[in-house]
Amino acid sequence: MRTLPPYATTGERIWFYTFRVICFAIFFFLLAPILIMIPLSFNAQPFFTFTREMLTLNPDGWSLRWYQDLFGSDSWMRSIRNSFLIGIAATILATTLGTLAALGLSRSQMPFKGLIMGILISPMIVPLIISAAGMFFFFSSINIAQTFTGVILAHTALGVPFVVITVTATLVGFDHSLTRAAANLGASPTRTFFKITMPLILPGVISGALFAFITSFDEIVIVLFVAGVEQRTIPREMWSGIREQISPTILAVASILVLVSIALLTTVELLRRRSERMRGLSPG
Amino acid sequence: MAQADAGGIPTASEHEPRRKLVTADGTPLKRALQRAERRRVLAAFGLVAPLLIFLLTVFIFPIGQMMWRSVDNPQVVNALPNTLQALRGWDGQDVPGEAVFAALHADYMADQDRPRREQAMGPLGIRLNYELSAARGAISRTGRNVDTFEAPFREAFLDAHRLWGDPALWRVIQREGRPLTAAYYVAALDREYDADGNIVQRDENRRIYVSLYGRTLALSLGITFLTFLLGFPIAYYMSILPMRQANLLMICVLLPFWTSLLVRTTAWIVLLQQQGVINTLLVSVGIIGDDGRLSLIYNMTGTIIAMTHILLPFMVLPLYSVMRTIPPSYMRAAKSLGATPTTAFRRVYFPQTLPGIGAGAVLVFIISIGYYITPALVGGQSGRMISNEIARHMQQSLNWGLAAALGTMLLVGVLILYWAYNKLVGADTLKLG
Amino acid sequence: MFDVRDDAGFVRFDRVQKSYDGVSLVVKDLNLDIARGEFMTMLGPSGSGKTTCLMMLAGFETATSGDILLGGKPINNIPPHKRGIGMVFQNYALFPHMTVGENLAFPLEVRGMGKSEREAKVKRALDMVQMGAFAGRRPAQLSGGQQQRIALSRALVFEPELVLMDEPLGALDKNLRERMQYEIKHIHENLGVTVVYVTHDQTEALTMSDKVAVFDDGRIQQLAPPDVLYEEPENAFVAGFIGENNTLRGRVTRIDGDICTVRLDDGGAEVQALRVNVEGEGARTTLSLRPERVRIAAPEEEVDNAFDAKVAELIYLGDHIRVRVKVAGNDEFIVKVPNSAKGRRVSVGDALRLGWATQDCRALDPS
Amino acid sequence: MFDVRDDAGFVRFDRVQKSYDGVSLVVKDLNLDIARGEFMTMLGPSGSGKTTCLMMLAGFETATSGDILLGGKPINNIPPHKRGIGMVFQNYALFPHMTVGENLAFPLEVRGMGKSEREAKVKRALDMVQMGAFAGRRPAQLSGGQQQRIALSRALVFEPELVLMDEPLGALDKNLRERMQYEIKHIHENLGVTVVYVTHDQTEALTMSDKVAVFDDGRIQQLAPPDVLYEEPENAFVAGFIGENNTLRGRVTRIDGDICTVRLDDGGAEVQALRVNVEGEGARTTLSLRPERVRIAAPEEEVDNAFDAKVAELIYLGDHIRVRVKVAGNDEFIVKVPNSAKGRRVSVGDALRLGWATQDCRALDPS
Amino acid sequence: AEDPVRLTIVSWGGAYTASQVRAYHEPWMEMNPHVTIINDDGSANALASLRAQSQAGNVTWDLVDMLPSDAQLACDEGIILQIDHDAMLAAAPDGTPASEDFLPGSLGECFIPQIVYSTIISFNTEMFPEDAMPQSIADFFDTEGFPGRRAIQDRPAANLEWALYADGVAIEDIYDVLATPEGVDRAFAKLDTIKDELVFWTEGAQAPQLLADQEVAFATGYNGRIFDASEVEGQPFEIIWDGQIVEWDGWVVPADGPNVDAVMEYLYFATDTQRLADQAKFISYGPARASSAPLVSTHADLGIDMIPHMPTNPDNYFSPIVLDNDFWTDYGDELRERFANWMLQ
Ligand SMILES: Nc1ncnc2c1ncn2[C@@H]1O[C@H](COP(=O)(O)OP(=O)(O)OP(=O)(O)O)[C@@H](O)[C@H]1O
Ligand SMILES: Nc1ncnc2c1ncn2[C@@H]1O[C@H](COP(=O)(O)OP(=O)(O)OP(=O)(O)O)[C@@H](O)[C@H]1O
Ligand SMILES: NCCCCNCCCN
Ligand SMILES: [Mg+2]
Ligand SMILES: [Mg+2]
Repeated sequence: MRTLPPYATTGERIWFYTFRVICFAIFFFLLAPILIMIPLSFNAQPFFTFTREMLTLNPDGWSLRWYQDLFGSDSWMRSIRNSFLIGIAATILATTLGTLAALGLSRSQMPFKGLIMGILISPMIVPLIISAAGMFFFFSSINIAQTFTGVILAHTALGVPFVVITVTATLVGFDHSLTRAAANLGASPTRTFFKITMPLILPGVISGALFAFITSFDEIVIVLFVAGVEQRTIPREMWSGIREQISPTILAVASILVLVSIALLTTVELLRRRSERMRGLSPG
Repeated sequence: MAQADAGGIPTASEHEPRRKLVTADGTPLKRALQRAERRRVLAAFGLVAPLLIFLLTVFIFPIGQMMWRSVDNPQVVNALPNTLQALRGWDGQDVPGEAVFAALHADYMADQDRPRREQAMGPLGIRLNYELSAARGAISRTGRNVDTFEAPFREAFLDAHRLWGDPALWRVIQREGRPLTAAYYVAALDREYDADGNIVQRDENRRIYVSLYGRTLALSLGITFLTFLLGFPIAYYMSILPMRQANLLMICVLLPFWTSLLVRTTAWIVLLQQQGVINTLLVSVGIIGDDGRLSLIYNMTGTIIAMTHILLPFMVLPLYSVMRTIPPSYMRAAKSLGATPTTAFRRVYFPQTLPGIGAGAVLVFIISIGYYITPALVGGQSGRMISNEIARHMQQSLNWGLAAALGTMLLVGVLILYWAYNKLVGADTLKLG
Repeated sequence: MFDVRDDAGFVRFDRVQKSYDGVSLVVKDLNLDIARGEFMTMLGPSGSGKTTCLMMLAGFETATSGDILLGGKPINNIPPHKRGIGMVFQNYALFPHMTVGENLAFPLEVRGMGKSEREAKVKRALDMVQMGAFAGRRPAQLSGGQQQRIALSRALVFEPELVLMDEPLGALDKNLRERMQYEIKHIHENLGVTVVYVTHDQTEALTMSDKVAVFDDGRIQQLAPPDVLYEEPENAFVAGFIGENNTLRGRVTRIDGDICTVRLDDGGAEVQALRVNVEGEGARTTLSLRPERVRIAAPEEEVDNAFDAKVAELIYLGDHIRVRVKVAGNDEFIVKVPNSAKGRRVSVGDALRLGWATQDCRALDPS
Repeated sequence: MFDVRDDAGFVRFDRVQKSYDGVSLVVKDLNLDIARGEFMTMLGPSGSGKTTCLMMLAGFETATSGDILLGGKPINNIPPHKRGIGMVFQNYALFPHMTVGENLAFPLEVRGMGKSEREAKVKRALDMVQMGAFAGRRPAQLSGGQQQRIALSRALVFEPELVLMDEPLGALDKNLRERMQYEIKHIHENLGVTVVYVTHDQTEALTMSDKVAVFDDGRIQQLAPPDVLYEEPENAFVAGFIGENNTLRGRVTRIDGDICTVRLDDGGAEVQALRVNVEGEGARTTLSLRPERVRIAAPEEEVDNAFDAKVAELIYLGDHIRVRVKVAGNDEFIVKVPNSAKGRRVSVGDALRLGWATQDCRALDPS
Repeated sequence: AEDPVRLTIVSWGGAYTASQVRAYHEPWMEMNPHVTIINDDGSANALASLRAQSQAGNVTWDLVDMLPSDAQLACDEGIILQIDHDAMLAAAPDGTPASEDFLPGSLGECFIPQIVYSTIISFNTEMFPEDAMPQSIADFFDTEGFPGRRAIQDRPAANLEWALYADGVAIEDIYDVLATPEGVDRAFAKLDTIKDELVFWTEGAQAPQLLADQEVAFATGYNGRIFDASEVEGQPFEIIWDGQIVEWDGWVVPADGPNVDAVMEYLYFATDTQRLADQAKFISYGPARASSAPLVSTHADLGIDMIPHMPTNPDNYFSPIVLDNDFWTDYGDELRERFANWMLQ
């Protein structure tokens, strides 16, 4: 299917190209909303439509108004800070706890594996509204609703399944004779972990951590229930933007975040290629 | 792997049936083994314990606590201890006698003596109003001048509010005068109690939840199917490309995944609304007239399009990771055996992608069945889902018991599904790329 | 299926070249005839292009230039599923979601064969490999050897005239491997199908094949029956690749008909050797000599070449003893001494007199 | 590290048992002494518990009962990283994210050795395996054989007194494998360390070891030097597992000192055999006879037993030909004919007269 | 100097909070440098949060802006403070006590109104020919005379009242009719006539958004939001004042809040005659005190006269429907279910 063989029939040839057209249409569907958002963030009007001026490329229809608005707004700046603070804290917690747990789960001696795995990935399975409601009541009752602690703990819980799943998957392919070799060569378990296991499962840990981070970074339901005004995150600020006050500032934020994502994803891909080269695997 | 011939080679246990059970020094083998392995078990458990404890506290317990609210029913018991006592033995048909009203008065007076924060009549009114319209008005308006009532109280109460003369209110008080209730589940299933205490269907124009569950289910299934329809070709396409190119395309999948849900939803509003990009494009190309603009948003169509877009990566990632691991030799083998490319695909390739389809479908289905934000923004009315209703009861109508009952039912449904999936396919096939 | 009877060139590769990347040729100039009913093995080191040739024949890769003919007809434009060639893959490629019976029925089903006929054929094919009782199992429930048999019978069940096998025994352990070699060979003899077999195990190639094509570097280095290959290798690569081999390097000083005289690089001794592949007097050459053709302390008149040697090491191998000796400046010279002889045993440090016949020492291309 | 000098029992397994699941024993009753400096090989079929024994010795598995002693001291409660035992893993277990030099420095680093000393030792260890130039490479940039050498020198660099190797050559191809066997053996001889070596390849066990323990079913079947094992197997399992072996089954009719007479099940012929492991007259027995001890057409007076046989198949193996014959009702009887003899060749269908010495035919337990 | 105080004040966000900040918070913080006011826009879900905070014994809010119906609920539950109006609130400049100065019926047991706002129907003028602009609620229900889609809020309040009003029920009879099953059926039947054209909105900002995007021709909405969009942002919106639904909006003080005394001081200031009049400089809601009305002047930024934009301006206040909170307290649950069911059909 990668190239057309010489014996392909006419039908096969047509399908070969149709299939590619279909695929690119689907990729376009995936990207369209993102592509549309960036020009719109330069709208001079406070609404989410292309104005006539924009379409006729009249410079008056375009402006940096929403970018100025963003960088001039205390609440936006605070929400950006909060998002990173909460996201990073939750990611560190989720990654630490999740990686440890995945290590334990991957040991053959671990009892009740199925049950425990079920509990560990439950935050991914339970509908968000239910998690949010439960945490709302519970956090209120222990005085951590509307605190950073509360939001961070909640987001940690949501991020944990991703770390557990990716690290467990990485450990499936992990060669346990390496840790044995390290022990055999005289390294204590701690040393073995930091010098051998950790560097080798790092790709899995990082990808789990990225998932955990993005989960927190994009999370709104829990924030709506659990966070107070001091803990407003970017999505929460956007939520106000969409529902409570009309402002394409969110498009400006989103455009910036998309650029950051592209940079991040590209970096990850480059890192992956580098690590493959390092391990001598041919870059495929 | 099971040894092939079941009958042939005698197994070791047939040779030495007795010695299997004890070690050389006579300790039972199982116990000796446990002793030898205990330290490792503890070490493994020690690694899992911090997270387990964390989740049990921060996640599992709160959800249990929330589910408890769906049966917790303290309001009537707290507010009307004497009345409930007096109501024992009431036949449930006529308005109760003076004894009950005297008890009611006593309960009111006792309540007014309590500090304001502990007064129970307010919550009682709210609770009773869930079961019977205007009950809260009856409780609170009566409360404003109950201290002026003189015995006999029956007449005074009947004057204060018409509902005191309605046996329906008394039946509700009697029925809900227990610390646990099924009433929220009854309501969540669009049922109610009739005059004889039987559970019957609600009046047709007050039924909401069952059909909403049905619609949520249908919508989730539809979205799952659509993500499969769109996800399968591109996952397959990426899986046959060399790594480098596949990873570039993967960025196209991950980029929307990484872009805020709210932003993507907004972008769909921009694209789909009547004056939006798509309609405008269609009009300018001449496919539709200016007055025939399509309604693509604020209805079910909008919900489906936006959610399909948002959830598509959850289908693509597991599919892709499964497809990558299917060696090309299977398709080749099928062709060498005489199968046309179509037959080979259908009979040999496709069945092997089933674990990926299963993982993706379960992820997408579970996420979409609990979806809340996108339907709230672009769903209009026909695109709303059960979670929106739960959120409304959580935050607006403040009927937390009903929200908990609706949520519990949703959760149980999801857990059953997950359990079935785990049985059939195995949860460890869940992969995230 | 292929009516043109051309038994000698049933399969023919005609000046076939193949490049994957448009830069380098993986198959360089392949000309090969395989007769109907023959068991033909492609043997060669990893990366020498064996699988590529098989894939071109099966239709999964296209030749960059040249023709492949089957029964006299070019097959470049026939898609794989219409070639009717059976194939056993290295990892078996049994369909994991089908039972053994379904796997075997698959080729019959896609040919539109009726159910009862299908079942009869499947049963016969399974019985042929003694797996009749396993029709209901899934591939994952079988051991490696059992999977191998199923793969074999699946490739045969639709009665192709040509069967390709790509290192079918590569994943099996030694005992099982030997048993399977035996079985494949017997099936080939009973059914009379043409087999193209790929392996990089020389023992396997020697024991099973009618003819062996030794591949290296995208070319056939020698194409011959096993005994010819072993006893009369045409170049140093083949001599070194097949069987154990003592190598002596030197320069040809004189050529005398079939016989040439070679002065060895180490020590300068002169050796008489059979002239096989030397350019002429003064050319460099590699002498090849099988360890078992070297005789210890044979009467001088019985051997053409005789040298003094010193035993460096003895390696006990049960049925024989490998004796490593230092001779003519070469201390990797191996002599095999059978363990059956009751006679005297050699020990490390012993001085020996070794000899061999000129016929057994072949002067080949320099390597 | 272990000061108690107890050279005979440097490593001792004392009534060791092991179960993974609490239901069945994988190691049943292991008693084994390994002397200091010995090269001891554990040989046995897959699943016989070899790796398990090694893992218990290295500390990665705990014995379910019994004691393991090193230098006279029980080590059950010493964690693996304090045992100071070197180990070469089957897949080498080189750390992929470290260079070769870092891999070798690792054990020295965790022992807190200074940088300059470390470097000197690493260099020496690499030179020992002729890999001095590769210190800067990563494992993935090395070939299998090179990785193997690195694994070996990493296990030796911290100068352990005991080195364990679990099928270290399992993944290598035949030529490389033989070269590495050679190198390991030489390093052992030069350094004088104690080696416990695991393999399921009998040739490897025979060529390398001072002593071989043949494992089967969780027990040691025979513990002996290689030549004793091959030439004097104590039971049918060992005879069948080591080397090629002809098996004849029958019943003992008479015992006469060391010699017994056996009536064969097929055909009823009587054979004289060496009494090794038979219970008494009337008992069933398995006769074991090496193919290379069978002589074709030897003068009657030179052999004790002589039979008529018919050639069923010839298998060409380069240096010898395996001849499968039908003799005394057994048609899996193998005779090896060296390929060096210029003399006459046999062909399928030939009638032969076979003979062997009573001493070469061992009467063992029934199997 | 006094100890620093942080007051968390919860309101509706957007232009409305902005008007409170400029009219009340900024002057107060200027006069009391030790006070910092933090704005939370959680009013939409305030009752839920307040109840949860109160049940947890951890009240973090100092002052909350809510609707009177929610305030009544919270008051019944005892989670907000009862207010002694004359003791806690400033008298009018002419000395009229607070309980008499606030518009009749607006003060609650626990509730101090600031504004009277109205829910109105507005339309995008670009979507109608200039000579045929809609004028009345009846026009809103006339899909033939005034084609185009209509956005209404996804709750029964206001919509049912308008349906009966458009169906010919006199304004003073609306709630009596709605209390009968026949009346409810009648209201829904009327709504059915425009159902095919309906789009539903949830939050206040969506209505002007839908109008601006020309997603709909009409939208119900809060008059302040529509004012902001049309006057400040220049959108071509016009308001139909016929049948405007009038309601109060005001403050409640959570019981056990962290700074009850400081809040009371603030409240005394923020609800006096001048402050309420000042708020109207920033948003077109009418002040809840009679004594403030004459002080309403021009918009602070645009300089336009605010009087014509006030819902209470007699030119606009010709057929108001005053929202009956008692009615909605008693029948709300049932009617919401009926409405939800109707939307789903
Ligand atoms: N699909 C491909 N794309 C690019 N190069 C390829 C491809 N398949 C094989 N090659 C290259 O072609 C050469 C020959 O490969 P081939 O698989 O035919 O060797 P082989 O003789 O079968 O080796 P082995 O014994 O290892 O299976 C190798 O150098 C290999 O790297
Ligand atoms: N971790 C384990 N858990 C349970 N059973 C095991 C485990 N490891 C090995 N076994 C079982 O113990 C038996 C002996 O295994 P062991 O690995 O010691 O065999 P081996 O002799 O090394 O075989 P091989 O030559 O295949 O490596 C086998 O039946 C195996 O299935
Ligand atoms: N859901 C009730 C909305 C109340 C609106 N309050 C008025 C302020 C809006 N700016
Ligand atoms: Mg190959
Ligand atoms: Mg092993």
